[in-house]
Amino acid sequence: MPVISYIDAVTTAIREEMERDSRVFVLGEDVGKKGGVFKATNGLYEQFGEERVIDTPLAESAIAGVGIGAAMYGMRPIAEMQFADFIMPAVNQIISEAAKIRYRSNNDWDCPIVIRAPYGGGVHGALYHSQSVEAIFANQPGLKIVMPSTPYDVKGLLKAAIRDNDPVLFFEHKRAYRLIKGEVPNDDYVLPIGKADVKRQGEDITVITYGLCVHFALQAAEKLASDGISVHVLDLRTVYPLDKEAIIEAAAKTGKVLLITEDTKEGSIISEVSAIIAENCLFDLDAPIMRLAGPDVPAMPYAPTMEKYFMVNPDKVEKAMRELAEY
Amino acid sequence: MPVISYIDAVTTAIREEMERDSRVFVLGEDVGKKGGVFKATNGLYEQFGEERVIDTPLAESAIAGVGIGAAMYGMRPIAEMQFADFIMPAVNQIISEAAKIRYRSNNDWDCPIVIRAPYGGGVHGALYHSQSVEAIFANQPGLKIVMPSTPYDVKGLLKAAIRDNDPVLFFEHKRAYRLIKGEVPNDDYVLPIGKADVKRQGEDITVITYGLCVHFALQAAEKLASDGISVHVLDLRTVYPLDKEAIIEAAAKTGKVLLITEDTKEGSIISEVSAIIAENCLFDLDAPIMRLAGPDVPAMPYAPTMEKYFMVNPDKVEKAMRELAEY
Amino acid sequence: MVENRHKELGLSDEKVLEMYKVMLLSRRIDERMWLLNRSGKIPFVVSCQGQEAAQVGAAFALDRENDYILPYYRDVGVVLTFGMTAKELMLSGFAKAEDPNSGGRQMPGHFGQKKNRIVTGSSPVTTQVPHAVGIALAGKMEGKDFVTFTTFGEGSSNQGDFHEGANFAGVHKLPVIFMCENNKYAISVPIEKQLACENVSDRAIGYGMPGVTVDGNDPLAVYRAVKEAADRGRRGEGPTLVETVSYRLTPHSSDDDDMSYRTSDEVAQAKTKDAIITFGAYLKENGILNDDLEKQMNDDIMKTVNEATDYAENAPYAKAESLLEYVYEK
Amino acid sequence: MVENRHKELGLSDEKVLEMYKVMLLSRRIDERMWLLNRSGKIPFVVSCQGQEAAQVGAAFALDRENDYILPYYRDVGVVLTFGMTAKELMLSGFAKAEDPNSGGRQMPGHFGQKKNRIVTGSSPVTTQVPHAVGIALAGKMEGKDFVTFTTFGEGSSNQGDFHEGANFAGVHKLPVIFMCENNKYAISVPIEKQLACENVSDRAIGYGMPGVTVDGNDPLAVYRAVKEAADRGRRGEGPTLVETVSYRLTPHSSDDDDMSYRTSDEVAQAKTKDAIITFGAYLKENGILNDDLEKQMNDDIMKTVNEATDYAENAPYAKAESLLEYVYEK
Ligand SMILES: Cc1ncc(C[n+]2csc(CCOP(=O)(O)OP(=O)(O)O)c2C)c(N)n1
Ligand SMILES: Cc1ncc(C[n+]2csc(CCOP(=O)(O)OP(=O)(O)O)c2C)c(N)n1
Ligand SMILES: [Mg+2]
Ligand SMILES: [Mg+2]
Repeated sequence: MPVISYIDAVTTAIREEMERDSRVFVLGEDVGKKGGVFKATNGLYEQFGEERVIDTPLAESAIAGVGIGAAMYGMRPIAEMQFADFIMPAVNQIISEAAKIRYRSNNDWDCPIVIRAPYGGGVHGALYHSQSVEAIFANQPGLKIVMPSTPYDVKGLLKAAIRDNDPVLFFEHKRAYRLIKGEVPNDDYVLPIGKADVKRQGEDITVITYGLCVHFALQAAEKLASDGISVHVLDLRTVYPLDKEAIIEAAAKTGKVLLITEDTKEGSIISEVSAIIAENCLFDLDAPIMRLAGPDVPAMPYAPTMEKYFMVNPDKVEKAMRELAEY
Repeated sequence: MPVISYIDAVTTAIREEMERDSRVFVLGEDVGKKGGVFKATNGLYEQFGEERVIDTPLAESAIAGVGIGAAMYGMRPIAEMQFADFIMPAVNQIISEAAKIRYRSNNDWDCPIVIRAPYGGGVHGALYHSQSVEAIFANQPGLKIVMPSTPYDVKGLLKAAIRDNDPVLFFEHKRAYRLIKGEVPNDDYVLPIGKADVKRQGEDITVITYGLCVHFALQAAEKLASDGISVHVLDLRTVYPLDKEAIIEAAAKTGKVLLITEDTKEGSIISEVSAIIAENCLFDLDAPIMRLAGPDVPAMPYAPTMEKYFMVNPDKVEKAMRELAEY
Repeated sequence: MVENRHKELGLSDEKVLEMYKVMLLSRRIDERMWLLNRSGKIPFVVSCQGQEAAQVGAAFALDRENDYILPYYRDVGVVLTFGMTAKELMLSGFAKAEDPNSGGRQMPGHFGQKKNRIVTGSSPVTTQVPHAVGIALAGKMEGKDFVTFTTFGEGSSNQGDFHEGANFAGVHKLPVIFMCENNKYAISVPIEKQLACENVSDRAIGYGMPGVTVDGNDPLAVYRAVKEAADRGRRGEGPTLVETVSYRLTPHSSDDDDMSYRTSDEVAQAKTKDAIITFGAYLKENGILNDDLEKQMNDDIMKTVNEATDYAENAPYAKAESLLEYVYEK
Repeated sequence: MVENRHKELGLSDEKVLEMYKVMLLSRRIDERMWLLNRSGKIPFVVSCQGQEAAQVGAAFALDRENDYILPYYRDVGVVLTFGMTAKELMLSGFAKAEDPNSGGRQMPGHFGQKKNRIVTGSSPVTTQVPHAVGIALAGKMEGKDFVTFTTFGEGSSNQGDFHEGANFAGVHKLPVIFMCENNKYAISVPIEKQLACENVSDRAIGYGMPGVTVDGNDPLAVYRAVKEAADRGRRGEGPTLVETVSYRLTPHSSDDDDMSYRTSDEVAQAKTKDAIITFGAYLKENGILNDDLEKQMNDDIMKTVNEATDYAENAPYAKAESLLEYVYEK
């Protein structure tokens, strides 16, 4: 199987879906001629033309809103927000509109849009090019939020998102774009939205996380393995709505749970994961539910000293894992 | 002490602060001549004139953004969002701007704005005049979110919010406006933002909630008391950042915890409350952490059948309490 | 006899009579809604009164079999023209399960009916503007020749979504008609406190599109403006901004008391220009309407409204648990 | 000798020479930032090159002791005029603790310095526009006579916040100067794909304010337009929209490769109009600048830039744990 990068998996998924279905199109800032500021849409403008790979005016609410209109008509828009941080002007369109179209029309209309955005830090992006924004949306029924960790998952889940008949927010970790490579079949395949994935089987402690932190957890698990500590790693993949069954199963399996997010801690995705566990399998637990996250500051600073302090990394993950294992 | 309604406490707090400090002013849609669609700013236009009680154009991002500008200059704006549901266009100004001004300027600038909005259901408001929106913001360090339950708390906390040197979102339950009355001193007093409040002491089970649900919990507690079940009720009052100590203390006290919100369940305020408990006092628990919330649907419908089904009410609260007590 | 102004627009006598009938039906439905509200039978009304001429004039200028419409909450006249029935509107007023707009999930005035290309709407104002642009974009991509029509109030033209949507349509030369129903108030806030420009249509040049302001009490003037805009759109010449100026004859909604911010004199003054009267007079002066016909028309309409009311009042609500449905595709 | 155009504007020879010096300092700082970036010493640059004339011309037309400014990320010329120093800009480029803008928390180009009334800015474009309006509103409430000046790109003028902010200022007749630095591109997207109007200033009428378009390579033309706008504002006549047209001479930022969407010919063509050259020539032709003075000026500037670079490079970063500070007031 070919090994490709995380970002190439994004491009491949979009290209294949555009080839497969003429209703699929891309819109966003600089997605056309330039191929995106990260090059996620590289080559699509040349292949599909400016009518299907649209460089829009600089206005996120319109990017989302025009996409939503097209989706209601029956198209399959893929809207790009240049950075997840810049999705904020589009919140009204996403929460008031996309999320509620099927529901408010009693199933008469639907809104099959995908909104992609690069998120996450560790790239000297400072306060406004580093944020994790999923928690803002992860309380809005009607939305699905996908945050894949591997190129394989990216391709399968992005295709699933494009074919999904409901709105999907698809957040891609920008540091993973070129850092993370993996085997990706050339074939067409989709992966189920809403299902978490066990990325490593283990017996002693359970780590539940998503995105780039999955890799930190797997690296740390490898280290702990040589000390005889066996780590179970569950990758949420879809962070809203959560895969409750998989979470309960993974937590109950070892009775010791570490939850990890790169986002700031209070009110994050892992808070809900914790609540699900505390509600459903409390008596299976042998330790408090531990959380490792960014500090509760508005966003990560630019200076390398402070950025590094903010970011979750393999060392912090390893330390937390060992602490939990010893509990 | 005079007994006044929840909404009169809002008006009183604003009026007194405007009398006290000439930098305090009000801006929003219909807040002036009409005195607000709920009459929360009734009489202020007459008393303070159109320069300090400003009927703005219909544009929430400008209401927030102009307020933020004035706040950075040194004024004390109180911006009204006509309904919490209509705060969405202002999310960028609130999250990208208000929340981050002190932090990003390394304490050179600050943003003492209050953004008020009526939230909550049970008033035939349908999908877009009933929502609880706090979870959208309750993951953004730099913001404080206050959601009082009683007229006494309204007055003390709104005054504190106006005097606070950081941005405060102040959400008022619109059904509480005229339904809830209580004693409110004529004097000037402030209550501490960030502190939860024990609304009833009890020994058998702990209920942690906020807003209108506090009253449902107190009503139900009264009923249970006659059956010899003693309920401890903690009113969060500030839902972000949460009062961790008070939560841990209240949960540990009885070992049986019921969390209640009117909001949809997944990703709500009570998820974080649960995570705090599961992280800090898991072994004090004698029962799973129970959550009572709205169903995970986009928002509550208009038809009375469906609206009623959606809403938390004293009966549902009582039922959940009894279940927990018997656990 | 006054000048016959509809012939030159290509409108037959039957057509203008039909227009009048829809205007009247809109008014009577709205009046009924108020009665139902004041007698405690329905919780909420938001009115079309004073804007029927603009709504019906515009909707008649569109292709009712092909064009897409994204009406705002006052557009009873628009949706009736596009095929929604009095009964359906009443079902919505009563929030009953059969309401085609939302099955009783949304307040009245939140229109949507796919079979008639009435695109589902929400409460936050002006979000429909970019949607209209997106539908037009989709149509262009698919080589269709429909136009897309959307409306909003003058206060709402201050929302960012109006600006962003209009600009997108201008840049991509999309066949969208943006119609601002300027009724001089946004709830209590008069137009001088909403906009500093003379006409809302002054904004069009900033999006590279023509902008026109017409008398919203004159259905023929509105018809002409919207017809021209639709023709432009179909010719591939892009969007148009049409502003119709009239007056909101009722309070903002059943929750509003307009006497706290305007005078009854001002309202009475505006009522002298009510298109239900003035267009009726025009039809009579042109010999198209007479007292008998008018009475007959009114009787028919009242029968329709009564039947619709009875049906809707007796129709069942959606089951409580049904609120769990349609969050996502099943 | 060419016509002396600055006298009639009330600008002395010293003043225009000072303007030129600030333009040149801006350019040299920017060039140094690119060198530092390309040699791996700083992670990011976003440039003022091509816009110095507009920035300095505008800033000189303001009252540097009283007016408030809300610059956007390219406004090196504006903030230098308002009192920020080369050293401070370099500290920001190197993200060092002493950076007065943010203590190294924000990327360079995110200006803010309270003592000079430079209002803290963020990355999401155009959010500063309503802030400028709010500051002007506050000034009006307090009876002050300062004006508020804010800038943004032409692409950014498509954001809702531009529309909402401009409209608010128009309705309340606030002394705000909205200056659009039109450099023909928004990253890779050329102006034709951003706006359908001929000039960004065409939007002014929609907000009831005057709009003017001036040559952004001519600091005197910009000075005149902004001076008039400031005077209007101080006279209580409300806001103005000024558009300065020039060209972005560098890639969008150090992360961009502009050759993927425009030609080097086009850039070379634009460079012939570079104000650093043309305004220098104007000064020479008017006998205000000569080769000696120019050399001296350049040497002074390079010394300033070198010292600033050395200082900033050697300055300490903020302590890691300090990131926990200033979330809320202590
Ligand atoms: C985003 C948003 N903010 C506030 C409201 C509340 N609201 C409903 S209608 C209205 C006034 C609308 O005025 P206008 O646009 O002139 O339309 P009209 O009602 O006069 O037809 C307001 C403020 C809303 N629905 N959406
Ligand atoms: C809300 C938002 N969306 C996207 C971006 C990313 N971005 C930064 S600059 C820019 C282009 C700005 O173009 P223009 O307004 O013309 O200013 P210029 O850079 O040309 O001076 C974009 C898209 C952003 N900063 N903010
Ligand atoms: Mg109006
Ligand atoms: Mg530009």
